[in-house]
Amino acid sequence: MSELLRRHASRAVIIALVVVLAALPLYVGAFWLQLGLFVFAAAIGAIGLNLVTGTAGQLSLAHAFFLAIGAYGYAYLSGTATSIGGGVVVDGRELPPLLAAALAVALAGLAGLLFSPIAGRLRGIYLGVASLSLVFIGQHVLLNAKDITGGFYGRNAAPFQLFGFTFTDEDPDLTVLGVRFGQRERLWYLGLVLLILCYLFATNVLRGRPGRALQTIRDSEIAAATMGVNVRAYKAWAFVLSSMYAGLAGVLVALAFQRPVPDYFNLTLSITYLAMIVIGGLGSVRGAVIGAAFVTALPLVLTHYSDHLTFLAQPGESGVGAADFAKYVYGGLVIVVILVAPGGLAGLFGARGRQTGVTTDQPDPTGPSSSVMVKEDPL
Amino acid sequence: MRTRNPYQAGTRRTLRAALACATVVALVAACSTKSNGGGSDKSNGGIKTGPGVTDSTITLGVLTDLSGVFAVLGKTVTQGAQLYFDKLNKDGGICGRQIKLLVKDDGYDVQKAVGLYPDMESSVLGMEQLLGSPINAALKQNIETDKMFTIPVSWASTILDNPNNMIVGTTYDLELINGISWMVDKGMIKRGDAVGHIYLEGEYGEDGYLGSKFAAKELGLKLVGQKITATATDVSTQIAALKNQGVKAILLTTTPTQTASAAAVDAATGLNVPLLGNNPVFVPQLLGTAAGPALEKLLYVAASFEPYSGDSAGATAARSAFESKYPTAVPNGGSTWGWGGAEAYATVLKKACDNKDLTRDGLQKAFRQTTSVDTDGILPSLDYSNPGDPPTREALVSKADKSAKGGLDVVQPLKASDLAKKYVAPEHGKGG
Amino acid sequence: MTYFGVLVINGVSLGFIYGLIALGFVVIYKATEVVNFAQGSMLLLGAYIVARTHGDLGFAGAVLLGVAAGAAGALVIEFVLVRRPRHADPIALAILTIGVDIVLSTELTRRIGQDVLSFGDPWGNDTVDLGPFTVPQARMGAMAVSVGLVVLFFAAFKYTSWGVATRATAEDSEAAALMGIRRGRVSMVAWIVAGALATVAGVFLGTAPSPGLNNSSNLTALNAFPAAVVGGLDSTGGAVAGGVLIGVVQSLMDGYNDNLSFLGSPLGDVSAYAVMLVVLLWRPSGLFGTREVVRV
Amino acid sequence: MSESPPLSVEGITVRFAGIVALDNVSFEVEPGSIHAVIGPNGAGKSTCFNVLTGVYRASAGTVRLGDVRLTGLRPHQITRLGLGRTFQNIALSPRQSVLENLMLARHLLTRAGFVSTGLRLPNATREARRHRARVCEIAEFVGIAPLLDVPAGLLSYGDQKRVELSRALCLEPKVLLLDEPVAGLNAEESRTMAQEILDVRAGLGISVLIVEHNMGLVMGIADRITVLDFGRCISHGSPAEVQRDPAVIRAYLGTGRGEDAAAAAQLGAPHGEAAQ
Repeated sequence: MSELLRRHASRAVIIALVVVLAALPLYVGAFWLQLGLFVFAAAIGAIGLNLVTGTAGQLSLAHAFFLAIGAYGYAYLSGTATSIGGGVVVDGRELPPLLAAALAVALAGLAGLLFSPIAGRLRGIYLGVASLSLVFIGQHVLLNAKDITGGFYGRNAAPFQLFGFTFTDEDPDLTVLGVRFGQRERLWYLGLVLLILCYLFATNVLRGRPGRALQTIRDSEIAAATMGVNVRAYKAWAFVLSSMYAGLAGVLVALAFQRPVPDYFNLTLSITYLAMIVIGGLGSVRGAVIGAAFVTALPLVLTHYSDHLTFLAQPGESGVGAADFAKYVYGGLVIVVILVAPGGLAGLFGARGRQTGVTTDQPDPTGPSSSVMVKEDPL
Repeated sequence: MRTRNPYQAGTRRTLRAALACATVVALVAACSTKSNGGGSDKSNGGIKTGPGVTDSTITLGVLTDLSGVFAVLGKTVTQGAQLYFDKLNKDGGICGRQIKLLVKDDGYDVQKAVGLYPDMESSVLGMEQLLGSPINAALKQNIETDKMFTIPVSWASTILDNPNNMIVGTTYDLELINGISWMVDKGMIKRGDAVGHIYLEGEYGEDGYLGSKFAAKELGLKLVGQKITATATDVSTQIAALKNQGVKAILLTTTPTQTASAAAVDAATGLNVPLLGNNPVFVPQLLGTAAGPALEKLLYVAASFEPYSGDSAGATAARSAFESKYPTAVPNGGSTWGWGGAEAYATVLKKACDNKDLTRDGLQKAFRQTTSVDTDGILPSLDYSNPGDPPTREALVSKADKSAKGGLDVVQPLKASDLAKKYVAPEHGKGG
Repeated sequence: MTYFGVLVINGVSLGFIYGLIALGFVVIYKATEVVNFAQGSMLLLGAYIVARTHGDLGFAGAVLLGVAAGAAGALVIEFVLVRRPRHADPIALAILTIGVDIVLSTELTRRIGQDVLSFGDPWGNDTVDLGPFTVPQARMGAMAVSVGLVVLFFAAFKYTSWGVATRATAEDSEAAALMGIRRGRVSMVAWIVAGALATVAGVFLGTAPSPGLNNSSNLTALNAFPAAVVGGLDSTGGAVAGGVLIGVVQSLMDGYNDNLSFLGSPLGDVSAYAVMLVVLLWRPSGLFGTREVVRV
Repeated sequence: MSESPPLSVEGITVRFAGIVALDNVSFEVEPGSIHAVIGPNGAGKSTCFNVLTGVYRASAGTVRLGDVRLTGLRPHQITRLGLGRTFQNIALSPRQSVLENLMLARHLLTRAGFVSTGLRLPNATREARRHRARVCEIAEFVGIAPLLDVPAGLLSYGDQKRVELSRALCLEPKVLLLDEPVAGLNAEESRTMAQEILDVRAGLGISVLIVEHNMGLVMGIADRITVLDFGRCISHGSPAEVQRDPAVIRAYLGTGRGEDAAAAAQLGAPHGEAAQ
């Protein structure tokens, strides 16, 4: 019965958290709302990366690329043709924002699908390194396809609209319980709702038939294939789903930035996402959210309070500043988590069992393995 | 309980939870304390004041890079600005108010900058510094919505289309146009010559390329462009390509490391053509590397503000303030420019004070009334009355020189070439 | 044709440096199945030490110290981090090295700041004339030293007990363990070798025609990834061949970018990754790599 | 209860990098029979299994289930046609519960995809419930029902072997392939396992193909035996026939390995010792 109790307790915690998150815009200022929006976007992206890397065991360093497709896909599809400076005119499709967002997510999924022949053929670390190339190719395209992306200078993303309600400061003016709801408040709720939906979807997938297949692929591709899983197809679907999550995160990033710029979608972003899911706990949806919140908020919050954190170098002083310190912390945490706490932060907060990730420090329960050379990839 | 079905946890419970949530939110919200109007205008002693302005202080924002790739530039520019405001505050400040800088470090990280901006937005009157083109691009919408009067630390002509931006100096394209004109005047290149241009991917290089393309067309030069990424440290392939085209001079809008590599290869391969870079192409540390002698021999830098070693009254004041505050620091032109930029910002603030309107709208109005910012010779006189136009078309040329403080020595004082006067900025007339 | 020759020579000389870094990846991969994403910061560490000490120790002394430091740094990573979770998945360990890279590169780039650190090397900006081509002495040195190191490495790999042990471990680590080969020692030596190779590569990346080491020199190590993968992650010869191939491709793509303007520009960096993708599609284990070992 | 089709192996040859692992091996598993493949270490038994299930590709020869050709198909396609297997070195997902491990085997019998699972559409939920019931039935049958909620990695070796057996049964196979089902088990556990195999055949009427080292078990439960040595088929027949075949005894004694020699000694042991 303690299992049942635990489940109830954790459900209560989640509900309480959602209540607090829903009430926050009534209390906190622009900084925290903006931060929250970044966290929601990152959490959605991290859940996606976790599906492919944490659950299915396929290392992907391409996440920044899929985010970029979401962000620019949205900006392009919802945008209008405008001159953005330097003699560059960006094109646009002027689609309704909701449709543009949906298509941008689909586009990211399609990109994942196009990559899947490679993903399906490569194993382990080869896949990780191959996925690296998407980030570089993506950067090249973002900087060169100027009439779509605006080049280095980026392009505006149209404000989001849902059935005539715009997510901007006005139109319509909105005051809730004495608090004026501007763009950041409205986007906060959009982000929160999307995150909850994405969270539930991922949890359901992992508990169900596709989730079992993916987890078994991670543990042993041959066992999965022998149990009837079409390994190649499932790896491909994992990439598609993961990149759709990244695409949605990209759309939110575009809305949060109002103007996505290529600089953001670089290798560092991919690595940051990897750090999120490792720190949160590989394979755990909750862990992805916790890790995303931690990694996203840490540098901003440290900078926010840097006046009070006397151990940090103040702006202009030499020494370790807030930004560097945040990197030490999350780089260090990646190391520590893999060495001593494979469950990540989620593991420390009580999730366990199926949710722990690809790493294991205990003796391998499957016993010794024999290896054989295979002339041809059988799967 | 073994076969308990987690799937039956069901819709009903979720619904109930949602309902509970809604109730609690409503209850909690009833005692909300969030204040609105951090950004609202007030009137005080006959002076209208905006966010960041109290009876005794005016707070300005500095969102810069103190830990990323442009940390050194961000740091010295901030130091220069702070030194200027220290002096101004000692002389009584503006409108009887002391100028305070609220400095935040974004580490040249776009997301961090976008995340930190709202942290400053409600507590500053304007942005005294916003470093980095990607960051300026990403925050463009915010700056416009909030009417945030801003000095961008970037000299790309693309930034001119934001009416809230105060470019201090001229733009990259004009720097190069002036520099190329100077080279022609000096007989280093002549009509019909091939000229190479190694330029960075991104606003700095590509804006410079706009200028060199214009100059080449007007002056009858054959321009050979070579675009590179910021992380390349070895430009021998690009120099080889230019050598192959028989160039007589090479223009550089590159990182300082690449500048040094270009000079080294230029000299080592026996090409030995002059190099003309502009503005952030150089740091004095380069002269200590193996490329030092080649740089001293070949490199000229065009910019619209005096280098650290400048001998104008403004540059001298900036230098002596810097040296007494930071006696051991390696100096560079950043602090001189930071000083001049702060002075330009102060000029607008003073005008707004005269108008008795220290709000963001007031600042905006004062900005457009500012037709001649005088920085005691650090910069040419700056005229902001024509939105979309650069405030000046003048630039100076200096030469890499180990004996000069800050590594650069002026060889051609501030001047607008005929070509520069003729040039139409791509954003002309759009900033209104 | 001369122009083509210049581009190829530039590419080859840069490619050998990539090859040195890639060789480090491969050695570690063969011994431990770990892909070391921290190779870039190991490079920065060793080269940083050389740059900071050459004034006191002279170039040769500083290089010796730097190589020792690079090797020691690698050893620390190996000892403290990688060796402990012996049963952990290689992918988890690769992620772990990413964590190491974040910490190490943050600290080193912070220390380097905007400086351009030179090494006080004997070549300076001097050049050598090879027929119609002018090549910086430092690059000739880089090629000579790289070739020397690669030959030395292959000899060691072929004839020393460590080399035999490493090859045996790569073939079948359990069988090797049963035969009395100490995996710990194999892995230790591999990391030391990789750290030393990275340092040497770092020094050559900062000598002419580059003006010195700066805060983004470690990013060049990223080019060694395509090099190692194109050659095959478990092929030592492939690493060097891959390095040269990537170097030449980059140089040619940059040099003939004008004729390929429809692909956008610059093409150097992106072409390395494009080549890697194409090679992987054709041969999933690289040009010279053995096909994956499947565990049942 | 439908009669399972015969599984016929004809002239299978497998070469790895010049080594011939299987050389022209042929045998047939008759419907409803228990068929064992035995042989000294390295004889090619596991390779044989891996060819049957599509993990390895044969250089020559064909495998048929009834009229359907299996050679050339990918593993999940072969599983779909009715072959279910266990692994010599247990291949359960250690961090998933036993129930989840068993549910995996229902993969081909269920349809819920990413969308219907993620949205928890009624058909997906219903399907999961229905199959969970059947999985529990099978677990009950094998006697591992009390372990369903335990992560597989935490079970004892013997229990893991039984979960492997259950998982293969959850595939609802027409032919069950068991790769060394009693390797590593103690005498008591081996006896239980042998009984379970007999129960499976009796209860489900499916054919069983076993690779096993334990002669006692093989002689006790197998109807037919195929003996491999150095990748070649050296003997066929009933347990009694095989036991009498001098080629078989020579093969076992010739290896000089302790366990093979022990097996050779067991060849002479009375029938059914292990199955008692």
